Amino acid sequence: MLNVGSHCAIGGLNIDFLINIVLLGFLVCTALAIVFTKNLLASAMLTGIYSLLTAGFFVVMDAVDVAFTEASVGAGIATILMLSTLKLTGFDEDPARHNVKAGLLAVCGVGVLLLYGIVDMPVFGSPTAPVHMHVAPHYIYQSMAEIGMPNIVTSVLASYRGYDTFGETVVVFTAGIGVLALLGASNHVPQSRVAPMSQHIILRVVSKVLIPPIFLFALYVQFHGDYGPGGGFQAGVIFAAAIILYSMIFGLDTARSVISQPLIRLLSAFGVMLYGCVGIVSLLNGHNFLDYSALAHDPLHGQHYGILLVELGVGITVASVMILIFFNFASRVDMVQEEQ
Amino acid sequence: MAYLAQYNYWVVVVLMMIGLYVVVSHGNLVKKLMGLSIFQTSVFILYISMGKVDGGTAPILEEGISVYSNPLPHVLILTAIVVGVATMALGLALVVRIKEAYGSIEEGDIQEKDKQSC
Amino acid sequence: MLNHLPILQVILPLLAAPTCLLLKEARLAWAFTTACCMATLAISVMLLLQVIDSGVIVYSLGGWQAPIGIEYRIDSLNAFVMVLVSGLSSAVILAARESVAKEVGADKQVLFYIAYLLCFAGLLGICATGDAFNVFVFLEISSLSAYTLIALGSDRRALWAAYQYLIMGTIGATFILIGIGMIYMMTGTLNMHDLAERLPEAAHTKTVFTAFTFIIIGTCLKLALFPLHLWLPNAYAYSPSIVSAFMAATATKVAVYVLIRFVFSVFGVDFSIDHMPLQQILLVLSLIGIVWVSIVAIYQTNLKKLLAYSSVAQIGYIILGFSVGTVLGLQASLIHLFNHALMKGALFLAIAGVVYRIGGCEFSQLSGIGKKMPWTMAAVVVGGLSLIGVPLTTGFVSKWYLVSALIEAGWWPAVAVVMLGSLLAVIYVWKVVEVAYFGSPEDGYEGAYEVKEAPLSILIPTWMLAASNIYFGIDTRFTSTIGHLASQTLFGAGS
Amino acid sequence: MMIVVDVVSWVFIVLGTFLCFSGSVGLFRFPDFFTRLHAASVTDTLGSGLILVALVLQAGSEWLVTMKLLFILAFIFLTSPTSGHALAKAAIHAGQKPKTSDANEAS
Repeated sequence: MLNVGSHCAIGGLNIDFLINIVLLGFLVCTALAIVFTKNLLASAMLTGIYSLLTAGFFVVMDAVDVAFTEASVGAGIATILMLSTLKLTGFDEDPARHNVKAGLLAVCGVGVLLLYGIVDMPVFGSPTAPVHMHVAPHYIYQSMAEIGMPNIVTSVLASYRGYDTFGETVVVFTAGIGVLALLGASNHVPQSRVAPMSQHIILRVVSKVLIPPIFLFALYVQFHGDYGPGGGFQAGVIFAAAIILYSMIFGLDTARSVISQPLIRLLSAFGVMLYGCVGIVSLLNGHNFLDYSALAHDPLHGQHYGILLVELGVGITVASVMILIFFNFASRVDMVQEEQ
Repeated sequence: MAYLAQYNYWVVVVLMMIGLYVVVSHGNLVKKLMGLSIFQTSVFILYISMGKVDGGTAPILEEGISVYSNPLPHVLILTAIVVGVATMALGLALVVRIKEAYGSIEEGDIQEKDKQSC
Repeated sequence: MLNHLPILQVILPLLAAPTCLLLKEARLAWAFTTACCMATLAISVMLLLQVIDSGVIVYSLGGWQAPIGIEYRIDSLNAFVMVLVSGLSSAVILAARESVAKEVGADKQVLFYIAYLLCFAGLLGICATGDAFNVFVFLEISSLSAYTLIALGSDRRALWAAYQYLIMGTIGATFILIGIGMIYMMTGTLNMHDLAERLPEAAHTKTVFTAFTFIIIGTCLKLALFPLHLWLPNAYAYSPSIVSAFMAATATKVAVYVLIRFVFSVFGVDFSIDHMPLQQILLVLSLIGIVWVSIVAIYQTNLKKLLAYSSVAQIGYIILGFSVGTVLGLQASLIHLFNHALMKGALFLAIAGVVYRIGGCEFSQLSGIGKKMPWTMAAVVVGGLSLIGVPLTTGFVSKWYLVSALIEAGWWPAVAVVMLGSLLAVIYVWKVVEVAYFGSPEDGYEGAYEVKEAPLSILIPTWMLAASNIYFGIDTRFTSTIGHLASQTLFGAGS
Repeated sequence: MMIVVDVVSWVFIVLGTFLCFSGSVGLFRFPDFFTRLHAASVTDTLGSGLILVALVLQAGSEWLVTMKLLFILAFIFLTSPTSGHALAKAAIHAGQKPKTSDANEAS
C-alpha cells in the first residue's frame, strides 16, 4: 500500500488537513475570480467549479452525503440553470458598481463580527467540542439499534429529523411552483423544428450510451442510501440530469413527448403527498406524525419501510421539480430563438 | 499553529465577505445571485467544519471504526443546499422575467426605467 | 385526534398545497383553499383554548424525544400568533376570488392559491416549532412562496420588488442560519428549550454574542425594521392587492414572533436584556423609524405605498414596546401585533376593492372615490382612524398600553415621539380622506362616473376586519389577557 | 509482488500528475483556442486515466472498489473526449479560426 493516508503526518499536519488548506485556498481564489470576471458565462462556469471544489472539501470533512448533493445540485443543476438564464439575458456585465462604500462598510462589519465570534469557537476538529458531546453521540451509538441503518446521515435525515426533510421537500416543491408561476403555462406551441444538436453525431451517440447508466446509477443511489452515501435528493437530481441531458441533445419537444408537463406537475405533487401520507398513516395508527414505527409490527421494520417510502417521495419530487424547472427555462430559450 | 487550526473559519469569513460584497455592489442581477450562492456556501463550510472530528471517518457505521464525524451538521447542510438551489432557481426565473419586462438586467438601468415611468 | 392538533395545524395547509395542484379550475382552488384556511383557523382556536386550559403542549415529531428529534412546543405566545395568522389569512382568502381573478392571469390563478397555502403553512410552521433549524426551513417555505406571490403582480415593478425581496430575504435567512449554527456550535443542540438551558454556560463567549447579533439582524431584515425595511414598500405596493393584505397582516408579524422567541425563550431575558445593548439599539432604531418613515409616508402618491410605509412605522411601535424590556412593554407589543394585523388587513382589503374597480390606487385616480364607493372608503377611514389611535378603535388600545409601558419605564422622550408619530399618522390618513371625499370625480380618472361599490365578496371580509377593529377597540379582554399571559410566561421563563 | 505493484502505481501516479500539470500549463501558454483545448482535454483524459489505473492497482483485493474505479475510468474515457469535441465544434460554429502561421504573419 502507498504510504499516503490519513496516518501520514508532515511537520505536525496530517495530509487531510493539507488537502483541506489547499482546497479552501482554491475556493477563495475561485470566489475572487468570480468577482473579477466580467464575462458572465465565465463566471457561471466558475461557480460550477466553485461548487465542485466545495464538494471536494466536504469529502475531506467526512461529509460524503453533503458532497454528493453539492456536486449534483451545485455543480450540476444550478450551473445549467444559470447558463440557460444567461442565454436569455446576455453574457456581458456592466462594469458600473453601486453602493461601493456602503457595501464595503456592511461587508467589513459582518467580517469583523464574524472574526470576533471565531475567537471563542472550539478548536477545529476537537473531539470534545460541545457539538460532539450532546446530541450527536446518540445518533452515532443508538441509531443502529433504533433504526438499523449503517448510514447515520440517512437515519437522522429521514427519521430523527424527518420533519425537516419534509419541509425541505416542500421547499423544492415551492420553488417548482414559483418557477411555473413565473415562466410556465405560456401557451407556447412548439413548432416542429430540427433538434438543436441533430448535426452532432458524436454527442448523440455518446449520450445514448450514457443515459441508461445514469438512470441506473440514480436508482442505485436512491435505494442504496441506507448503506452508503446517497438518498432521495441526490438520486432525484441525477435522474433529472439524465433527462436534461436527453432534452439538450435530442430537443425539448422530443423530451416533452415522453414526459409531458401535466405528468411532471402531477409527479412533483405526488412526491410531497407520498411523504405527507406516510406521516398521516402513522397519525391514523395512533402514533405521532412521521413516527415510522407505526408502519409495521416490528418498529425496526417500520423504520425501514418509512425511510424507503419517504426517500422515494423526496426523490420523485426533486427529480420532477428539477425537470420542471429546466423545461420551463429551456422553453423560454426556444421561444426567444423562434422569435428571432 | 493556534491560528492555523481555525483556518477553516477564517476562510468562511473571507468567502462570506466576498459573497456579500458581490450581492451589494454588483449591478448585474445574475451576478448578484452568484454572490448570494458564494455567501450561502460559506455558511455550509462553517457547519461542515464544525462537524469534523480529528481522525474521524464519514458517519457510515462500519466494523472496526469507532470515531465518526458528527452527522447532524451534514443533515442540516443537506437541507440548506437544497434550499439554496431552490432560491437560486426562483431568483433566476425572476431575472428572466425582469429581462423580458425591462429589457435589461442591470440594477442601474432598471431603477432608471422605474423613475421614468413614475 | 385532539392531541395531534399542533401538527394538524401545519400539515393541513402544507398537504393541501400539492392537492390543489390537481385542481384545474381557479374557483375550485379558491374554494378548497378557503375551506382549508377555515379548518386551520378552527384548529388554531381549539389549540389556543387547550393552551389556556392546560399550559404548554409538547408534540414530538416522528416520536423522537426533544433534543434528538424535532418537537412542536405550543405555549400561549405562539398559539396566539397562530390564531392571528390563520384568522387573518382566512379573512383575506375569503375576499380573494374576484380580486385574484381580476389581477392575476387566468393560467396563474391555481398556482397563486398553491403559493398562498404554502406561504400560510410556512408561517404557521415557524410559529409552532420548538426547533431552531426547523424555523429556518419553514422560513424558507414561506419566503419562497412570498416571492412568488409578489412577483404575480401585474405591474413589471412587482418583479423587481420580488427580486429585491428575494435578495434581502435570503441574506436575512442566511444570517439566521449563521446564528443558529454558532449557538449549535457552543451547545450541541438545536432544540429551543434545550438551548435555553444550555446557553447560559456559554453566555460569556464571544461566539454567542456574534450568534445573537446575527440572529437579531437576520430577523430584523425579515420584519423590515428601519433601516432594513428597503424591500418592503415596493413589495407591498406592486404585489396583487390580496397579497399585500396577506403579507401586511401576517408575514412581518411572524418575523416579530421569531425575534421575540429567540430573544426571550432561547437567549433568555438575562442575556438579551441585561447583557446586551439590544434595548438601546432597538429603542433608537424604532423611534427614528417611526418618525422618519411616517414622514416619507406623507409624501407618497400611491395609496398602497403610503400604507406600506405606514406598516414600517407601525413595526417601529411594536419593536418599541418590545425594547422597553418589561412585562407591560411586551404586552403592548403583542397587543399591537394583533391590532396592527387587523388594521392593515382591513385597509389593504379595502384597497383590493378599490383596485378591483379602478385598476390602481394612485391618488390621481382616487379623486372623489368616497362618493362612488362609500362602504369601501368608510372601511378605509375606520382603518385609518385605528392607525392614528382614535379612542374606540384598536389603535387606541395599543397606544394606551404602549404609552403606559413607556411611562412605567420613565421613558418620557419616547412617549413624545409616539405622540409625534400619531400626529404624522393623522396627516397621512387625512391626505387619503381629502382625496377621497373632497376631491371631485371630474378631476380624476375618466371612467370615474361608472365606478361602483366593490363587489360584496370583497366588501364583506373587509367590513369583518373593520368591525373587528372597532370590536377589539372596545372589548379588550381577549387581546390584553392573552398578551399579558404570553408576556408573563416569557419573562417567567427567563428569570 | 507487493513492491512491484507499488512501484508501478507510483509510476502511473507521477506520470498522470505530470500530464495533468502539463495540460494546465498548456492551457495557459498555448496561443489559440484549439491548441489550448488540445492541451486541456487530451492530457487530462490520459492524466486522470493514469491516476485511476494506479488507484485500481492499489485497491488490491477490494473488488467493489476496483469495479467502481473502472466504471469511473470508462466514463471519463467517454465523456472527456466528447466534451472536447463539443467544445471544438461550438468554437468553429462561433467563428473561431485555428491560428495558423499564415495568420500570424498577416497580423
